[in-house]
Amino acid sequence: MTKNVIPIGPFHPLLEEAEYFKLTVDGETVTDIEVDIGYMHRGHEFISERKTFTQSIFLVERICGICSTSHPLAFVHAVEDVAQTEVPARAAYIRTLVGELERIHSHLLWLGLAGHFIGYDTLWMWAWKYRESVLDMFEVVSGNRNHYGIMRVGGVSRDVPADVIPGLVAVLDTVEGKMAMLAKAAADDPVLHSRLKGVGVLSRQAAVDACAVGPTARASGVAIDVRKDEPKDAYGWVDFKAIVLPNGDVYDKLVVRVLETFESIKIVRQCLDKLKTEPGPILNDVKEIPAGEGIGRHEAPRGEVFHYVRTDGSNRPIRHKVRAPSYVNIPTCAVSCKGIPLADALITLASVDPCYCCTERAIHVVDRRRRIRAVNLVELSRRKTERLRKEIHG
Amino acid sequence: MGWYNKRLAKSLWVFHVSASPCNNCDIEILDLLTPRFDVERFGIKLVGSVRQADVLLVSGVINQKVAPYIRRLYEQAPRPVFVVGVGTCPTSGCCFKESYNIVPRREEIIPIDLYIPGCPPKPEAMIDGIVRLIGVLRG
Amino acid sequence: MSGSIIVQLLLFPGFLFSAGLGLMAGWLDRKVSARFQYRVGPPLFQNFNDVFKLMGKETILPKSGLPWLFTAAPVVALAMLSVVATLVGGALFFGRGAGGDLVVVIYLLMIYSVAVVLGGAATGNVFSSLGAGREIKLLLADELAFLLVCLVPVIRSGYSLELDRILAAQAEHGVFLGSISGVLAFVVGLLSVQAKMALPPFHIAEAETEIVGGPLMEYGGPLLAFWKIAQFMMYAVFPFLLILLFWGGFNLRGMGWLGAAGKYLLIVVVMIIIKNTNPRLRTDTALAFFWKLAAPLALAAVVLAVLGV
Amino acid sequence: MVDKNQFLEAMRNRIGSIIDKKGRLYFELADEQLSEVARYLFRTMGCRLSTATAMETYHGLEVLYHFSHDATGQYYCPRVIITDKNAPRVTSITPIVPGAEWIEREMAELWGIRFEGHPGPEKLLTRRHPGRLDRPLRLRRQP
Repeated sequence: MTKNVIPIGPFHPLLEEAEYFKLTVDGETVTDIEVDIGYMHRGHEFISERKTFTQSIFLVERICGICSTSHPLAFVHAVEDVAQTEVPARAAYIRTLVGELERIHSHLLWLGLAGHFIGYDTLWMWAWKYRESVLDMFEVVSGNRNHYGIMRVGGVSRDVPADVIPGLVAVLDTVEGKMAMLAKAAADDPVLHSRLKGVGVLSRQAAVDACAVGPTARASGVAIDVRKDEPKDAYGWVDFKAIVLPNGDVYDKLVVRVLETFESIKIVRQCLDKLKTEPGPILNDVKEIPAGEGIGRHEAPRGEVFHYVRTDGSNRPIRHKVRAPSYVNIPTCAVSCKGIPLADALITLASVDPCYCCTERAIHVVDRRRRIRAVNLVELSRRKTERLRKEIHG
Repeated sequence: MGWYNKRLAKSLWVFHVSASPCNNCDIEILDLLTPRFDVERFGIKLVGSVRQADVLLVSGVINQKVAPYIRRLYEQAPRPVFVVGVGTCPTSGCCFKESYNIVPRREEIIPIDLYIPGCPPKPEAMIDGIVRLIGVLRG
Repeated sequence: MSGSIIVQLLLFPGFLFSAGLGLMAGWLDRKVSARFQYRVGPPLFQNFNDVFKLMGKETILPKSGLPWLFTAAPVVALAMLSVVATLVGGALFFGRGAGGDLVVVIYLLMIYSVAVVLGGAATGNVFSSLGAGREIKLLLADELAFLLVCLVPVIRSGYSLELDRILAAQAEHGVFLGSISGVLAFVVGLLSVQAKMALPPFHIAEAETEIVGGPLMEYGGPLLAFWKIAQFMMYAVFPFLLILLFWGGFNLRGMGWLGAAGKYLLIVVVMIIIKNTNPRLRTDTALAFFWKLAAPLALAAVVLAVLGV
Repeated sequence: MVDKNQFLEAMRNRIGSIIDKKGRLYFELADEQLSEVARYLFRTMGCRLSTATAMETYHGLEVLYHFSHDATGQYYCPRVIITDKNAPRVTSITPIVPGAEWIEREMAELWGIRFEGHPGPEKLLTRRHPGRLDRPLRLRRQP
C-alpha cells in the first residue's frame, strides 16, 4: 500500500485552534507524525517585557482562555518568589478556590470535547450543560465567565462575601451529583471501553523522557502533581489525593480527569467552608519588586504551568519565560500515535488535552441601513447576571 | 433576492476560523451550541468544511504565519459568505498590538462584516450579533 | 401509462413525496436528538430552509480530480433513491410491483453507495478519498448482513422476489415480524440500515472530527443540496423497506393511516435513539461487528426461516 | 534519595557560583560541564526538565535550564553564560533529555543560539512562515 500524508490542520474540526499535524499513514495506520506549531504564536514573552507586573497579569491571562487562572497564578507565584512576599490566608483560600473551579470546568470541557471527537455528541452536550453551572459560580466569585482577573501580586483583587457561599455550595452539590452520573455513564459504556481501552499507550518511561506533566503523566504512572510537590496557597492546608493510574492509554487519561474533578470538588468545598470564617485582608500591599529571579508554578488542569521572571528593580520584568503544560505534552503524541489506526490516533492527539495557544504563548453592525428592532441581548445578559446574583445571594 | 435572503437568514452555517486567538472566544463559540444557549433553534449549525459555510467566525489577532491560510479559507468559501469577527482581538488587536508577529492590518487579510467586541464576548452578546446579522439579511 | 409512471417517479411516491417526508423525518431526528441533549432544537422547516439556501449558493468544482464525475455522482445518487422510493412506495401504497423486485432494489441501493464512493474519489482530496475508502469497507461490512436479512422474507413468502407478493404473503399468513426468524432478521436489518444511512455509530465514512465529512467534504452549494436530499430520502426509503419486508406494509383504509404512521415513526425513533446513545465505531470494530455478529445472526434467521419458524 | 547537599558535593568541581534560595538553586557552569550535570540531574537524580530560558544581558546571552526535583519540590537551575553574542553556541542536552527538543529549537530560532548536537535542529514556530523573524527576542538585533 502506498503511503499517504494526511494533513490534520491548520484548520480541522478536531482542533479548535489552527495547528498542523502531518500524519503519514499506511492505509489507515499512522506510521509517522510531524507537528508544526506556530500558527498561534503571538509573542507573549516579548510583550510582557514591556508591561508592568500588574498589566502582565492581564496579559498572561490571555495566553489561554481555558487556563486563565493558572497562568496568572503561576506568574504571581514567580513575582512573589522574587520579592519573597507572603499571601494572606484568606487570599490563599480564594486562589485555591478559583484554581480548582477552573480544573472542574476544564475537565468537563475536555470530557465533552473528547465525546465530540469520537462522535458522541450526547456526551458533549451533557458535559457542557453542567459546565455552565461551574461558569455561573465563576460569575459570582469573579464577575466574569472566563478571564477572571482576580489574581494580584500579594493576594487577590476580589473577596468572596460570606453570604454568597451557601448558594455556591448548593451549585457545587448539583454539579457533583450530575458529575457522578456522567462519570458512571462514560466509564461503564461498553462501546466507549472498546473505543478507548488500550489505545494510544504512553509508557511510563516515554512519559519521563518527554518530561510530560499533568494528567498525561499521571495516567502513565508518573506521580507528579505540583499541588503535592510544592504546595503553595492553600494546597498545603486542604485534604485531597493526587490521582495516578498505571496504563497510560486514553481510557486512563479519561479516568484520571474524571477522578480529579471529584478531588477538586472536595477542595472547593473545604475552601468555601474556610472562607466562611477565615478573617483577614485579601491583599498584601507589595511596594516594590527587588532585583532578582523567581520561579512560579501551578498545577493547571493540563499539568504544570511554569513561569520564570527576572527583574532588575524596575516595575517591569526584564525576562519573563512561560512554559505551558501542552508544550511538553504534545510531543508525547509522537510516541503514542505511532502504529495505530487513524481513528485512534486522532483521539490520542486529543487525549493530552492539547492547548495550542498555551503552547505558543505566544457590537457594531457594519451595515447600518436599517435600525434593527431586536431585543438587546447584552442588556438581557446584564439582567441575567443581576438575577443570578440575587438568586445566589438568597 | 428577498425570499432567498430570508432562507439564508434561517439557515446560517458557521465555519469557525481561529486566527491565533487565546482559545476563549473559541470555547464560547462552542458554548453557543450547547444546551443553555443552543443556537440550533435559529438554524445555525457548525460545519467542518469551509465549502459549506455561510458565515466565517474569525477569532483572534491574525498572526503572520496563519494569515495566508486565513486568506485562502476566505477565498475557498462559496459566495455569499459573511465574516464575523468575534472578540476584541479582531476588533482592535487587544493586548497583542505590540507583538512582532501580528498582521498590522487585519482587514486586508479578511474583510470583516460584523464585529462582536468583548474579551471574550458573553454568549448572549454573540447571539445578539448574529441576530443583528439575521436582521440585516431580512431587510 | 407512461405518464403515470413519470408522475409516480417524480411526485408520489417517488422523488417529491419521499424527499418531503425524508426532510421532515430529518427534522424529527434533529429535534429528538436535541431533546436528548437538553436542547430546544431547530424550527419545523429547518431542513427545507437548509436545502433552499444551499440551492442558491455558489457551486465550486474541484480543480484537481474529475469535475464531471464530481457533478454526476450526487445526481445519480438522487435518481437511484427516487427509483427505489417509487418501487417500494408503489408496492406499499398501490400494492403492485412497479416493474422491479427486491433484487433491483438491493442493486439500486448499492449504486447509491458506489455514487458516494465515486463522488468522494473524484475530488482528489485526501480526506474525501479516505472517506471513500471507508465507505467501501462499510459497504463490504453491512452488505452481507443486509442481503441475508432480505432473504428471510423471500423464503417465508414462498421464494418470491416480487415486493407485492411478499406483502400479499404477509396479508395471508400474518406479518413476518411475528416469527422468531422475522424478529431476528428485523433487528439485524435495523442495524445494517443504520450503517447504510451512515448514522452513528456507523458514521465512519463521514466522521466530521476525523476526516471532515469524508466524501462530502468538497461539496458545497446545489450539489451538496442534492446529497442532503438523497440522505434525507433514505429516512423515507429504508423504514418503508423494513415495513414492507417484515411488518406487513400499510393498511390505508379508514383509520389505518394512523397505524401506518405509527409504524414508520417507531422505526425512525428507534434509529434516532441508537444514534444518540453510541459513539462512533472504528472501521475494524464495525467490520468485526457485522461479520462476526450480525451476519451469523442473519444467517441463523435464514436457517430458521427455511425451517419455517 | 539524593538531596541538595549531596548534589553539591558530587558536582563541586563542575559548577561555579551558586545562588541558593528557598527551594531554588541557581548555579553557573561552563558549557563543557553542561552534559555531565544534565545527565546527573536527569538520570541519577530523576529530575524533570521543566523548561529552559534564554535571555540577553549586556554582557552576553544566558541559557538557564530548570530541572525540577518533584519529590522534594526543589529546583536546580544550571546557567550557561555565552559571551560571544555574534555566534552564540551551547551544547545540546536533547541526546540526554529528550524532552528538551522543542525548547532548544525554540531558543535557536528566537534567540539565534546554536545548539551543538541537536538531533533535529529545525525551526519550531516559524517553519513555513511567510515573513522573516530575525531573532525577535534579542535586545539589539544584529544587522
